[in-house]
Amino acid sequence: MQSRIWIEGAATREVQHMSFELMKSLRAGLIGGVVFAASSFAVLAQETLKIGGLGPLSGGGTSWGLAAQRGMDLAINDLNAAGGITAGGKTYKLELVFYDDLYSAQGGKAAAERLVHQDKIKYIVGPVGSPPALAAISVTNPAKVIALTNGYAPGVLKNDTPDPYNFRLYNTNLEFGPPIIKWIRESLKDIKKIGLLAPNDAVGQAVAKPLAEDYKKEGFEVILDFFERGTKEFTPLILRMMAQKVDAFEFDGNSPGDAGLMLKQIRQAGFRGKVFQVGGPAVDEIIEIAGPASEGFMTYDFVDWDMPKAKLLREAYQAKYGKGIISPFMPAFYHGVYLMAEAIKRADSIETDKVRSALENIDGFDIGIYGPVKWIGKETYGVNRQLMMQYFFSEVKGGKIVKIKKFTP
Amino acid sequence: MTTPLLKIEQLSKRFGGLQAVADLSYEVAEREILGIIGPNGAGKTTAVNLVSGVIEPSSGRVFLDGRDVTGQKPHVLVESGLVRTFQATTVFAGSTVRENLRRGAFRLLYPGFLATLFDTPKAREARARTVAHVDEVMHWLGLERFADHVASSLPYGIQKVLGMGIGLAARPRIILLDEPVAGLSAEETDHVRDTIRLVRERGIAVVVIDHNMRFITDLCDRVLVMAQGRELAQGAPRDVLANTAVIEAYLGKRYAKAQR
Amino acid sequence: MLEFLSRLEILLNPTVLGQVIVNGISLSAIYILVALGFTLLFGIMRVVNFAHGEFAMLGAFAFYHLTKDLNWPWMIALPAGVIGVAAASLVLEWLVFRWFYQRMFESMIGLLGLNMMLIYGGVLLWDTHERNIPAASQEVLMVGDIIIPIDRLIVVVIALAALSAFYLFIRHTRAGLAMRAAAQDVETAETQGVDTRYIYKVAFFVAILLAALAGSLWGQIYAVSPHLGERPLMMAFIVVILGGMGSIPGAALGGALLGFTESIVGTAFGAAASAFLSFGVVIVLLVFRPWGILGTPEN
Amino acid sequence: MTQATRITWGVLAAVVLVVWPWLTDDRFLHHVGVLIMLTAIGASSLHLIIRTGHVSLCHAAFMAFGAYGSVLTVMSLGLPFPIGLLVGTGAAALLAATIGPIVLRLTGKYFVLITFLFGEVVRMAIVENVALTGGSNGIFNVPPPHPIFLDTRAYYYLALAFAVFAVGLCARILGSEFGRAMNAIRDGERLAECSGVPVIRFKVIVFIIACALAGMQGSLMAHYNKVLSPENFSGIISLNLVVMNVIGGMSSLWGALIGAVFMVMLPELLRGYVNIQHIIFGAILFATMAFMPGGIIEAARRVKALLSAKPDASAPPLARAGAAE
Repeated sequence: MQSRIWIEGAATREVQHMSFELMKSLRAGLIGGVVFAASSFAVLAQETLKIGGLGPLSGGGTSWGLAAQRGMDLAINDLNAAGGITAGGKTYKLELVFYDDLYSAQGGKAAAERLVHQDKIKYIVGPVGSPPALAAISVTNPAKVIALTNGYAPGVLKNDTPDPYNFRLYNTNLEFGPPIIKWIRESLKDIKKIGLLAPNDAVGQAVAKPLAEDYKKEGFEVILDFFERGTKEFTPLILRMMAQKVDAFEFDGNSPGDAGLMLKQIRQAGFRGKVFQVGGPAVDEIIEIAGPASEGFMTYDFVDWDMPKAKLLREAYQAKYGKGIISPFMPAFYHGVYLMAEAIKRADSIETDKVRSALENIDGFDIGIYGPVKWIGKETYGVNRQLMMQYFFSEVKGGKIVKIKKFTP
Repeated sequence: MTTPLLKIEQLSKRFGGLQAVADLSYEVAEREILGIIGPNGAGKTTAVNLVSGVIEPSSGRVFLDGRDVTGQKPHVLVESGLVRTFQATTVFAGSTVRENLRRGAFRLLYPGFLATLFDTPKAREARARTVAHVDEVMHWLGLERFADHVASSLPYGIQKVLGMGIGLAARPRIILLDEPVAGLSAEETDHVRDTIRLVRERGIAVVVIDHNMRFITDLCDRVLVMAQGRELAQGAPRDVLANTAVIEAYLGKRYAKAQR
Repeated sequence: MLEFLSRLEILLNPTVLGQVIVNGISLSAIYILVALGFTLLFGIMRVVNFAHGEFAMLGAFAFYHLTKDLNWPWMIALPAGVIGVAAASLVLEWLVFRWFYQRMFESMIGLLGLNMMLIYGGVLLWDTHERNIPAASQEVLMVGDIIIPIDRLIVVVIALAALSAFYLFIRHTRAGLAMRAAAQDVETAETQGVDTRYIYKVAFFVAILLAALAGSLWGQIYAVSPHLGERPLMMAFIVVILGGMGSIPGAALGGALLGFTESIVGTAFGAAASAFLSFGVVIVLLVFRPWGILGTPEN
Repeated sequence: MTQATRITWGVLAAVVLVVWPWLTDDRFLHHVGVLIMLTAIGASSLHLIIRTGHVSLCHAAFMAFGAYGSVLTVMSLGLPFPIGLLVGTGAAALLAATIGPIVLRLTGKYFVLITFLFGEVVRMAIVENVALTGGSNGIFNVPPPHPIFLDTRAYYYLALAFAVFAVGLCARILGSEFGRAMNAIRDGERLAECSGVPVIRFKVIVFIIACALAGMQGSLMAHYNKVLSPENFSGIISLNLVVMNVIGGMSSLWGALIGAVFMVMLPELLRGYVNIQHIIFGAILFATMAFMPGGIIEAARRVKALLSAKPDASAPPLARAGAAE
């Protein structure tokens, strides 16, 4: 049973910060009562440009939403520290307004309605998942609001909207799947049969079937099994696959926590073959859960923490939010804010029509996290609104993630 | 001889291994008061439940006015003129006396779902009739002065009378009373007894269950004595009281011997 | 039908069968632990504890912090954490639970509120990502072709030990006897001189103890997060209904049934089938025998 | 209240409901208005079931039947929205007629449980049936009932009309002799049956009507959101509807309506307190059930009783102070 009980919910970042501070102090000392602190309002000399953010802040997807919110928050701090952004002769300080999308269509719509129509926000990064993304763009597009969404469902880009204002923030498995699978076929030659385990939630269902098709196209035999989300005991499913003599397991579409558990249980069940995931890049969390069982695990990955800006970002994150695991949504949403800011600067205007065309022509933009990025997607979705950046196939060696193959767009 | 109003034939009920009621047979004529008496656990309440359709008998037959009504649901039996009261939950505790009786008069009141939804003339007419009928029942049972009192606030004895009133509001031909005087004072018991006599005067037959010997013998035309689910004796109160088996069941074997 | 039989064939493989059984036992043991406390609270206080899973969560976090931050060996950390959580929870008994004794409906909704408070309090305190309690042992035991992770084996042994201790407690101690009397009929127990307020506290302590232990073991073999309690709660609820609400042997039987169903059906037919089947069976059972397999009907 | 003041209040309420969207151009407020109207349909229809003494935890499953029935009729068969709405409502009613006679024999916690499980089974069936329902990702690009309803203000009036119909129907049923029988069933099922009320049949009728209204709400919600996915019909949504009734007060239809307004507005009022918001909400649930199980309605009644119990001004000040305690 999920414990979300809202028809809709909302958040602003101040309180998230506050609660985070609270968390730290609680962790440090005795558990006291809940302390309410009024957030102080800075006196603003410049004009303010609000940037909207959407992601789940309650329920099972909370860690994704928090990562998105923190990434955006760090980006806005960095941009403001650098003097804000200048467009049309005015300098704007950025301000984040982040709402909970509940990871559902209804929540996504409600949150988007509020951002667009009450807060009059023109630039949104998010939502994180397909159902809220699909609902949110039905609000943002008619209002000519630019939205950089996530959400793997092709419909986020491929739909009947005549004049869309939404883009997708990073690669989906339609982009990175085929090249990596081709590489697997060429490099890991003794793998013939692959067992694919995915949850029957929105992510799993959107990801697993196309992925299975991609594997089949490369000549692999695939066994696909969906499980009810919330399952923690995967051993029966693993045994079933092992009895069918799979050579490798594939985890894409699972939350990192579940993937870590599966990895642990696969090794405990005595499976010695390869385990990998073409997608779902949160390797740190998988290693945390699976422990020593994660050795040799291979994964898709799109953040190169060795890049100069990425290193700084990681330090800034740890200084502010502690040394916990960093979800890849954090740099992705950080990057999204920068993308939006760059487009506004280049358009030299805050009119969304102009910003949209500037954004469309942003190919080659590089802030030092991903290397240069570009828009693709004409063949797949009919529009060039799918961001494409470098990505990797990595392997866990000695508890560390080691890149074994780099793919550049 | 006319057909009896209520006729029970060889009624039996088993709960798992327990024989709650076995081969029970009796008849009730129009305007008759039949008492069913027996020690605790004799199966008296089960006997009422079986007849009123609250539980289904394992075997045996129930005839109402010559018609086989075995196993019919309580609300169907109400349509045929058989109502009952309960030992514990006799009234709708949170409602007024008037409301209690109006609920009891459901059979007269309810004109069908659509009719009540649209408040058709038929529905209005039914309502007017019920209001009059409820007033009449209150008058008859002496409940008028409590009309707007909440049932749970009334003295226990009045609640028992109200419980009967709920049954009588449905205009029955026979009413089954399950321990109507349990827990009442002697004075209240007499009041209930008089009320039951009033009911009979209205032409309604009564089956009354109790273990209060004095109350039953005072009131009833005939008495049926039960023990361990079976009939022990049946007949006029005086004859039954003289029956050795009954004395044994009630007062113990030793007492019966001493009397002999 | 052929498809059906061919799927069952998997179970004939001795390696698979052995593992299915080991899994069935460990799943059953955890379900029983959670369900026992749940059914105890219901049986004695008529409280439907929808916050039960969160005590498992608290137990898991206590175990996590003691092993990971304080580096206590798990053999000390486990009992210390579990008893600590159960003792600390007596505050909640005083603040929250006592208002709901003998008020079934109110307890359902009110404790759902407590459930939310605990989960989101946990999110504030611990963030949402999942954590891992280091395995007690990485080794596996080979019995013929059957592979048994030692980690799992330890969990099974602890769970069985706790269940036996619980059995002895309920059968052979004065408090246990009083609890059984109270579970049958509170009013009668009271007239017989049972101090119900005391019994409620003991029952609450024991129930939370079992939940916290189940949570710790759950966290040990799976993972720890503020949302940990949701699944155990649902399972406990189903187990208890299956076995009969308030019935202790019923909880044991229900837990074993559900654990083995999940293991066997999950292996032969996949997870979705296993979920549909357990729900379907419980629905059918509710229709025909709402008081559960070993419960008694209420009037 | 006299007949005249009652009518005055009614007219005033009607005017406010119709006019307020024109007092603001904030589309978000209009959106909240739509949500309140649609939620009121669900809450008041569930209230009907609760009034027969059954707390159903699968109301969202019937909303799902309404939503998918309607959307599939419109999108796959190409039929107009009114037919979709009818099909959706009918599908929900049919489902209720099928399971009602079975589940309504159970009472109390058993009913709560079986409906919870049933709701889960429906949700799982939607998730598994990817070909028909789009699985977890659901169906998107759902067309509005008519292009003019792309405007939120227009949709508000559509939702208002249906809400008035649904709430009016519920109020009418509760106020009729049928409602009297429902109260009798709730207060004493066996006694009601022995007074001639066909208990099961009446419960099934109530269940069918309530679930059909839930289906109607589901259909309207889907065509408003333009996206539908199983998340919108999970047990949490059903639970929300129960909570609305509980917080508002289960003794009267007003409770359901107040609860609906409260539950839609509360997150807005607490905006910004994301996780703390859930904690506060949990605390409200706990406090309501522990100390005020009659909900807001009962609280209001008590306050009113307290006010009317105020002694008249001629009483000595000390006595007045005492009475206010």
